Amino acid sequence: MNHNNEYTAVEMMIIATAREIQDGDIVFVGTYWPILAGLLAKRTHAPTSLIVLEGGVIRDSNPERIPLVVSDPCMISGSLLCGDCFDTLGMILHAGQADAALLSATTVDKYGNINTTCVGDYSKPKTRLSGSGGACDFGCLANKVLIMLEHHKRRFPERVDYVTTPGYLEGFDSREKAGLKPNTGPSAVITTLGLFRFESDSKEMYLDAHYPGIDVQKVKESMGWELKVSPEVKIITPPTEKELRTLREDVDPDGMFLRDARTVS
Amino acid sequence: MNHNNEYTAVEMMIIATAREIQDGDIVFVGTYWPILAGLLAKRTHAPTSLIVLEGGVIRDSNPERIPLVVSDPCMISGSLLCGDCFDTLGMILHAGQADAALLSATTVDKYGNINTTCVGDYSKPKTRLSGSGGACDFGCLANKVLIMLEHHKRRFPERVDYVTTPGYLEGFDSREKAGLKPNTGPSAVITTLGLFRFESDSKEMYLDAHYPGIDVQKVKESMGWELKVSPEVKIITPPTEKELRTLREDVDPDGMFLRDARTVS
Amino acid sequence: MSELAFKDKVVGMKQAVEEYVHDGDTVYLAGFIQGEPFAAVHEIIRQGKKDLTISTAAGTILVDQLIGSGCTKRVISSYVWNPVPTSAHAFRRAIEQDIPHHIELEEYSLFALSLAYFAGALDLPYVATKTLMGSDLAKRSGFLGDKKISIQQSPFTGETVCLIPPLKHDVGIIQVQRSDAQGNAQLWGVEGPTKYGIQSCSRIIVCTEEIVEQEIVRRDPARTIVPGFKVSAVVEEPWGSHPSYVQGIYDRDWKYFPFYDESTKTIEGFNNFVKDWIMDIRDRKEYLAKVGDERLNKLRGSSLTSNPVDYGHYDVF
Amino acid sequence: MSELAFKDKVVGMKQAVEEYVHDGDTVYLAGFIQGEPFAAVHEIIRQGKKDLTISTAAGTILVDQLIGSGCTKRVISSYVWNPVPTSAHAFRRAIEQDIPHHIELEEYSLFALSLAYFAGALDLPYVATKTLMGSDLAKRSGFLGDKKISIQQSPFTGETVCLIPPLKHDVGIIQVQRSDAQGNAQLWGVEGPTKYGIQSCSRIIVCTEEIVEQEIVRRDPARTIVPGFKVSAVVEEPWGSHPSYVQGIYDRDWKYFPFYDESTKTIEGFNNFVKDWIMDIRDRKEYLAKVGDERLNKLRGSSLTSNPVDYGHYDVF
Repeated sequence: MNHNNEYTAVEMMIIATAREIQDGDIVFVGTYWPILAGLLAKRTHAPTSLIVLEGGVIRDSNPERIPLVVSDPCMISGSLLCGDCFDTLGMILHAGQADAALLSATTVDKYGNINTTCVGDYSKPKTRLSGSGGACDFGCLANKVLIMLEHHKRRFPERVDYVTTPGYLEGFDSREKAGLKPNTGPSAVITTLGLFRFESDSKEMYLDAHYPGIDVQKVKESMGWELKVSPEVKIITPPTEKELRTLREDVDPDGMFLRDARTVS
Repeated sequence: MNHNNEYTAVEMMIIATAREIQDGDIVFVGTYWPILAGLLAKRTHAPTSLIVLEGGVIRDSNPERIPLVVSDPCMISGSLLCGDCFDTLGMILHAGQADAALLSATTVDKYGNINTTCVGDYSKPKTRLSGSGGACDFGCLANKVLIMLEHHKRRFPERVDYVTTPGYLEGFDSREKAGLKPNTGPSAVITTLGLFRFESDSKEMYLDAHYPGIDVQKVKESMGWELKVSPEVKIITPPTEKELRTLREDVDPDGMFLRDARTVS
Repeated sequence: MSELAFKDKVVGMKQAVEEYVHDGDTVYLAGFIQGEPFAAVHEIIRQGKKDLTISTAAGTILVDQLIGSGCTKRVISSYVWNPVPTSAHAFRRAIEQDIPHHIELEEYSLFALSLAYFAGALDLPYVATKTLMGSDLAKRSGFLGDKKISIQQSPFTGETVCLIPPLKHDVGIIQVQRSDAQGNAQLWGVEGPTKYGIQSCSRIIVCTEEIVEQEIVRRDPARTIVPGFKVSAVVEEPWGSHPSYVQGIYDRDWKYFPFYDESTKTIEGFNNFVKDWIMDIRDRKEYLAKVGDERLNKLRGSSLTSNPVDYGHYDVF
Repeated sequence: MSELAFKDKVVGMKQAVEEYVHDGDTVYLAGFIQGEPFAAVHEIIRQGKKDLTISTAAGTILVDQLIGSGCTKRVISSYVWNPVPTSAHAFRRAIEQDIPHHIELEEYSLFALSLAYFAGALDLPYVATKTLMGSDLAKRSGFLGDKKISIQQSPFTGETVCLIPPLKHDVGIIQVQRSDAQGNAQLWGVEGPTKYGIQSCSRIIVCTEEIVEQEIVRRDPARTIVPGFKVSAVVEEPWGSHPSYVQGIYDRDWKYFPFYDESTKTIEGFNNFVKDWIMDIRDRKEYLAKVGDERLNKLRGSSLTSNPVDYGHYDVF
């Protein structure tokens, strides 16, 4: 593995997501890419973030191997608190104390609504996906929801087929009108092309920044609706050597996620 | 201490209460006399009763000393489960699995309502008492509520000043109308004179049985209303030698309750 | 009644499932990535139970196997997947193509489901929450219809809230580190909503890595997650959660999951898998022999033990 | 934010109370017969805090002392007594005669209060229950008015239910067996509703019998009842619950309770008691010297320890 300036789009996505986590954040981590982003942040600029698991674990230290699922036993041994869903989903997330929640998504729409349930009609779907797990709770209740997915146009429909995890619903004040708490909801969507945020009034997703070498036009063509672009659209700083090295050597040294080693049976 | 036929009215009350507990009952035990009745039952005819504490303890064995309060540390060591109120008040009592609850009372009225809150008007009482603790929950939710108190006429008003713990409220179907579950509520009131039950329709308290040597007329005169008496009023079997010996030597060998030793400072 | 509190209820898995899991039952499966009751589920499949409603916090391939084997009529869960992560193929086939037959779903978020189990265990009429609202999980219900949730205004604040009514179950199955013969079961590690889920069940089967002397339980009653008086049967079943893990006893067999993924992509593949790993195997002992000592030994791992705590001995004043 | 998770927050009791308990605060006192935070309460009284709302599951003489000392404006509890059992005299004088001044009460049953703490800790809008109804606890409210409870019909079944809204607190005080310097506090023994009560507080003071290496906490994270990131201050205060007990550390000093009963029957008696046992004493160390080694040694008792459990060490695949 080289540590020069070469990096994959997925690595950039993980690193850009990690940068959204502030030091000191209490972070709920979902399965898949979120594991890497959460652990990378903790090993780089956010050493005093806390990693919280939906099943009931609060962890202040790095696990000794990469967890393949969030409730991997390596996340429990050496944690500070290990209990049940009420300890974490209840007394942290529902209590409004989750600074950030990291989620992976199958499709995301114009208002940041996530579908991980089905392609097509719910009652007779073309493709049935996994469902919510704790994702809907993260999306309803966390102060800063960070959504990760590899960018394909079909994964960005104007309106998702099924709202597994509420974003801003139909935009504007529809999220609060539905009963969700103020100051919660999607903060950013981070893909393999760039980083998207939400207009403060309309809550419509817009391109805030893209990766080096990615053309804005290409991003616009990769969305299922007419994407708005920030007038001051930024180019995201490429991975630093430290970020890349930490991700590859410390977070996922066996390449379980980065080289798909976990799918080898 | 002699073990002949002499016994106090309080001992008779404890023993008569203990006899109301069936072997195999799951028993919530309140503080004071209920401790003795519950432990006596367990040491005599109900060895497989379980003793459950509101604070979160399930105990199948006798403690090694008499607990002066139900959550005494001697009740925790060696228990089978020690957790919180949801383990016991929640998942046993509220879940409808408490076969019996033993309560002491200050005053009890015609429909088995208990007052342990105040004498006189609640907002400016003549005498302020302790309040509910878990008693109101026991009274609302247990299948068989057993109420213990030393008999004085003033402790049996027709209507209590304050319903700390619901009995049958205004009688008939008023308890269920208030929202309480069917098949719950007072089963017996056991005093130093005798044992009272409740009519199946009106839910009015009546004298079901009295102690040997106690005159029915005396009982009637010791109530704050015109007491009904069972046409087949029974005389309660006096304490057996085993009951008395177990109570005095095994349950309370130091006389903490029976000889008021716990009040010695 | 406490009749079950004092009874030695140790039986074999076959007998436990025969006696306490009935066709048509609503079955709660405890566990949360940790402690999934695979041994019990395989026995359910072997016995060909039918029309089950499977309820579990986080459905993994355990649920996939129950669906593909035709035991399952309905599923209550927050998701069904294969934690590679990838799809659970039998689940997909059932939903997309009614193979082997149609199944009905009732889906919650994990927290909403945890509250439903909590309400079930305590018999609370409902619990109000701020999660779920706005999602299609709230808008669409399955077989529970308008008994799934209810959106209301709080009489205290006027705010919009989501009411979650109780879920209860005919039978629950849990795998724990240790239990006494009476079923006082002790668990440590990640719990998810297991404590409340398992106590929302009318009958409980405790599967345990080890049956221990009751003295062990009594010396640390804070670890008891199910009191024995609620338990119908106790099965000593070491490795009962493989390929899932049991904290401190064995690791998650992560290679099993992509293997299952590959093996079950087709109906034929699934059927062969079930034949090889469930139907043609008599019991957990044979299963473990098939997994092989080499693999099992690798999963044993090393120790990190807690320090003892003192509960004190109180016999005098 | 996790800023408090990594901070050594060990301070003396005086400083903890000065910084984190303010006049007018709503103060939750943890403990349930076990673990009542007497040392902290005595410091509150010494500092002459005013207008406090005291909230506790089961009010004992701890609350009586806070009332009689004039620190308390309001009390939220399921009862206030002296567990001899007998009356709490200062409480009686306050209610019956407004001595030293009028106090307001909000009374719940223990389970209803537990649900209110649970709702507070999770920020649930309310929880529906079948307890309390028909009682005057349901019919009469104090300073919470119509925010105490609400009797409603269930939208699911039509049955009458009692809704319990959340109770939250400015500051909570808990006494535990052990904590690390960051406030990851561990407790065993009877809990009552402590876990939820303490986590319904904006600030938390952990008083601990012993400050332990964080490694001890990490080796048994299931015993953690408060995560350190929620904790403002950690006070090492051995014997901090005397005359209440701490499971496995010291016994309940049962003789204290009738002594307190006798001593506080009159206003003068109460005032003398408070002078002798609280005001004229600088800190817990002086208090313990006054109690005397003989008495303390008697309360130490003998051991009954748990067996270690294994959490496993997972560093490779």
